[in-house]
Amino acid sequence: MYSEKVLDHFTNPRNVGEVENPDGVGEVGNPVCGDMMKITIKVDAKDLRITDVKFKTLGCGAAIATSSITTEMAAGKTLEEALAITRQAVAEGLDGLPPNKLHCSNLAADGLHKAILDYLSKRPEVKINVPEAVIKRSQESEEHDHDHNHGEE
Amino acid sequence: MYSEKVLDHFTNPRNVGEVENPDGVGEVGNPVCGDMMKITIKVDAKDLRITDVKFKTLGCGAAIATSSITTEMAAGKTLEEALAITRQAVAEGLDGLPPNKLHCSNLAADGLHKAILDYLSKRPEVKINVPEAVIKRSQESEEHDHDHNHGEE
Amino acid sequence: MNDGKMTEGIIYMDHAATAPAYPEVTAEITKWFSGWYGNASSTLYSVGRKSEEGVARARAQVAALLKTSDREIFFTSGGTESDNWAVHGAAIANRKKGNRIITSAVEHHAVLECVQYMGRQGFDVTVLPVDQYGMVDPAKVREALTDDTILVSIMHANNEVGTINPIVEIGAICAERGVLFHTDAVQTVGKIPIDLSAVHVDLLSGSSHKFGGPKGCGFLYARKGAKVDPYFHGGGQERGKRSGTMNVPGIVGTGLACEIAGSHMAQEAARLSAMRDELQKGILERIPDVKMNGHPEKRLAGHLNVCVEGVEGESMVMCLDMNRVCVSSGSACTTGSLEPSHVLLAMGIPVELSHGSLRFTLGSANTPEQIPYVLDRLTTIVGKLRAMSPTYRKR
Amino acid sequence: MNDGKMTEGIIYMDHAATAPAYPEVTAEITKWFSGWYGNASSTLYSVGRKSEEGVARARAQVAALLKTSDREIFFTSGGTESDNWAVHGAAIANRKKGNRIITSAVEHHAVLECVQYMGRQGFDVTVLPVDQYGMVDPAKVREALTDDTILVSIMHANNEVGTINPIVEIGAICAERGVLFHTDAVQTVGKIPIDLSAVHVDLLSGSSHKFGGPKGCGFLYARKGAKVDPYFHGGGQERGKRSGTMNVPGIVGTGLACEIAGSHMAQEAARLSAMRDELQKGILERIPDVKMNGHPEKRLAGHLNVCVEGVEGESMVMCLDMNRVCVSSGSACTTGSLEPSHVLLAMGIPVELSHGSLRFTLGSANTPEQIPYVLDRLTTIVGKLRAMSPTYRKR
Ligand SMILES: Cc1ncc(COP(=O)(O)O)c(C=O)c1O
Ligand SMILES: Cc1ncc(COP(=O)(O)O)c(C=O)c1O
Repeated sequence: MYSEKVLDHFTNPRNVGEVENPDGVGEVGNPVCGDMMKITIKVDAKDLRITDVKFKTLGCGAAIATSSITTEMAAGKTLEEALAITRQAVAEGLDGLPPNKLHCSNLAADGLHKAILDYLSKRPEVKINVPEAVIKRSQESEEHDHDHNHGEE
Repeated sequence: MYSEKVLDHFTNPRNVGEVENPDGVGEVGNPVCGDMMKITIKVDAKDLRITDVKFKTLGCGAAIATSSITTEMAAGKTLEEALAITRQAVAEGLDGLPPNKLHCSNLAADGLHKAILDYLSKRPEVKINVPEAVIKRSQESEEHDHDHNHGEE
Repeated sequence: MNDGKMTEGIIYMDHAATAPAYPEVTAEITKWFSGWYGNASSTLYSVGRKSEEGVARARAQVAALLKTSDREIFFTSGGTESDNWAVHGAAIANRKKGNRIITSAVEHHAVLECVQYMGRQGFDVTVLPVDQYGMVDPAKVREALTDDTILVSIMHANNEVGTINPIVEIGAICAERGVLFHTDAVQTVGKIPIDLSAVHVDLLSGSSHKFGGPKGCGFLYARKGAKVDPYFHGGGQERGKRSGTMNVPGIVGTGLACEIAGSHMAQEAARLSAMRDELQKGILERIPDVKMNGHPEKRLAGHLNVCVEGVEGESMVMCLDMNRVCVSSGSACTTGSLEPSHVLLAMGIPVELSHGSLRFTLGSANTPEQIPYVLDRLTTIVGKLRAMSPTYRKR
Repeated sequence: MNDGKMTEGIIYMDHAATAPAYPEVTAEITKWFSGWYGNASSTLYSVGRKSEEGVARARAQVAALLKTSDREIFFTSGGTESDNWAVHGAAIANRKKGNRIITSAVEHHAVLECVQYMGRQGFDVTVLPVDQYGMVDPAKVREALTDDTILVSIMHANNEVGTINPIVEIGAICAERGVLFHTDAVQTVGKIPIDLSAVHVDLLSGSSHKFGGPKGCGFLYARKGAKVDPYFHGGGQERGKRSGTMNVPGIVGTGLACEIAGSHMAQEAARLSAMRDELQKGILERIPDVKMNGHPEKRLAGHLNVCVEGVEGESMVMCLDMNRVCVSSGSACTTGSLEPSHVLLAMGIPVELSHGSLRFTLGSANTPEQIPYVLDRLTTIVGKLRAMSPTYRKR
């Protein structure tokens, strides 16, 4: 059911762990739902670029693989570029996900975005363009703790 | 589904045909039901014994086999003895019949009994003991043309 | 490998009852019982993925034969389940829309009995008549369609006489009225072309053992969007539509049988109809007072159904069996039934005559050399039984 | 012959999902597809009689295993059909008598979903709770029985945790009240003794592929006199109770599997529980924060279900698969479901913990040498995944 790419990232996840003294932390998901993710980032304050990014994830194969590839995609990117990483981009980076696992690609991107928003909240002087969708989803996830779609296809 | 005995009588039916100048004729069944039987007998007027008996049958394997064994059982018997041939006796003589074919053993015995009743109706001076059941069934069969039980088990 | 050896010397002419699996199918199936035994739903581990792959390939093979998408094929345990699912599932799911089910008088019992069962649950049932060949007239379907009709179930070809119904026309009429159309194609899958991209059918039943696949497997085609309740509730297999651990060996065998049947369909039909025509000609020439049943042209290639006057069907079948020839009388589904064939009666054949019906259905086990022998035996047998019959008089 | 060769090197510990057929069963089945291919209902000719004989022998073998009469065994396409038949057939047939169906919270979906479907058709449903081990309390059945109850469906042993229910007591209570009792014995047939002459059960479901028989076959035991509608309507096979051309290969294989399973039941149970106990002991000793699920004693010999704190089940299953070990997490029926196991939740296990469930079900494919390897791999895997987990902290 999973692509080779998913299995590769699942077996050899990149960037596992926590960045020391992180500049931004994003936690999404909920153990009650079986998926939880914590993304920590280090940001170069000058060119607003992600210099280090790590994840810790409790979850299924897709959750781990999407976490891994998301950190890989984010590393070295500017914050604006990282905010533009979409769930589609994550899923495509893994050569697709099974329909009932698509929510996992949300989770990972959301975690990354939350870490960036966390960084921004501590540095109000930084003005960058945050997509509407990212703000909206981050608010929703605060309300609901998570925004999984439990329905199967 | 059929016993060896049934198959034997079906393959090599005894006493097929019609007795010439029969003393009694019994016709039972109905082509609409797929089963029809004509039994003809020759009776020794002195000792009231069946000296010849033949059948013609349109019907399934069981109908043919029961016709055959019934004539075999009747041959040489006195009329009273022949009237005592029951459906059970016919079925037992064939080592049993499938449940949904039991009606066929009625048919053959009924045909024989009808031929005997036919003989008796032409010779009112002959007084023998005719079982109630035989009379009753013969009346019924006149009414209904036949008394098949179409229900399967 | 087991091929025809076990039945050597036997002439089997009852392929519409069941047919031998293609030897290639048996060889393939055999691998999936003790070898690749995984549960096709257990895709998280190797053994399960192997089974899932087998099922996926089979689904594509079935879909290819029927010219449809594999997402519209749902595997079942056979024709009876497919028919029951279609009728029951469509009736219950559309109950709010209406209450009437239309079917024909010559359907297989798997449709007819199920429709009647739904009738006892409160649905209204219309049973359409057929013509003398056993064919349903599309105009009759149009007339019968009421506003509260929710399902029309008309078989593709009849199992007893082989007559092929005009399902293109019937499908178009149903589509016009927005009524679900189910067709029981158990006798036609793998035998005549079915192009689901061209004919409007919502539900179609197939049964693998009728076309060289294994017993115990079949499928229901359900057009995307067709509103039908599941029939088996449970683990949610087949995308929630048909629960139950998938019969991987049966499914794999079904797929392969579709592929094989599809690869030689036209040739096989030509081969069978040549033999069948010879048998038909021979019987009509050599045995007097025989009536041929079914449509003269719009009929399955292997089907020959006749009524032999003055003889009862079972006794002919038994005599043929003693000569190592296997055929059936009327519908072979239930043995020993005294009921005359509902199909022949619906075609207007008198009851007396219907009792003398004999069905030859040719298929993969037959060769042209068998025909003269069968003709010969049958002629002798009919002669013998007629001599024993109190009703038959040569004219 | 295909035996384990195809899965060489693989350690399969998911026998409750499906089990390999006994090699003898595969060898036997193989004869009945292209070889003895007759329709078991076509008893008027040789090829059909051969099939009928095979079916009759199989029926006797199943009946012997369950200590009942062969006239009470009806072959189906598997456990799901048997469960659906029992629930639907009993509900519809007894509708005039009452409207309530009682079941338990830990039933397989084949019962639970079907009962809920009947609920949507207007029946009243009572779902009984279970204790911490997943067991149904007979006293709760007694309390729940209302005058309008027509069916009680309580499984014999649970597929996820292996807990065995007190069906003798439950059966007696139902008998007292004259209410039909169905038990889903899919996990117990061939594994623990079932004596239908001693326990009061009206309906019992079995599925062949769970005990060394083929996929795509199963049976329903229906006690003589139990009022149940047929589920498949059609040709009237199985004495009118279950229509559809009989799956002769599957049925023959089912009979043989019953015989083989019955012949070594006690030894096999002892062999499996020894391995299982070692696995259990090893896990609890070597991996901290693990909870064992299911009844400590009243449990199937091959079942071991654990919850591993701080790890999600699927990721463990996938890691084990990469080490060529096949197990499942929760119920293996539907893959990729995000729903936590309804069984574990009903047992009172917190949702978070339930996500980390792992089920090992040992069977014919296992040998004692496999246990240390599996323990070793699992310990490493849990360590690695916990290191990756944002929630797990070693205490
Ligand atoms: C036309 C038709 N429909 C349905 C069926 C039922 O299929 P099965 O017996 O494989 O369940 C049959 C054959 O028995 C058939 O010929
Ligand atoms: C307890 C139980 N009941 C019913 C079933 C359904 O059986 P099948 O999948 O063979 O239809 C299963 C297995 O899937 C089961 O474990």
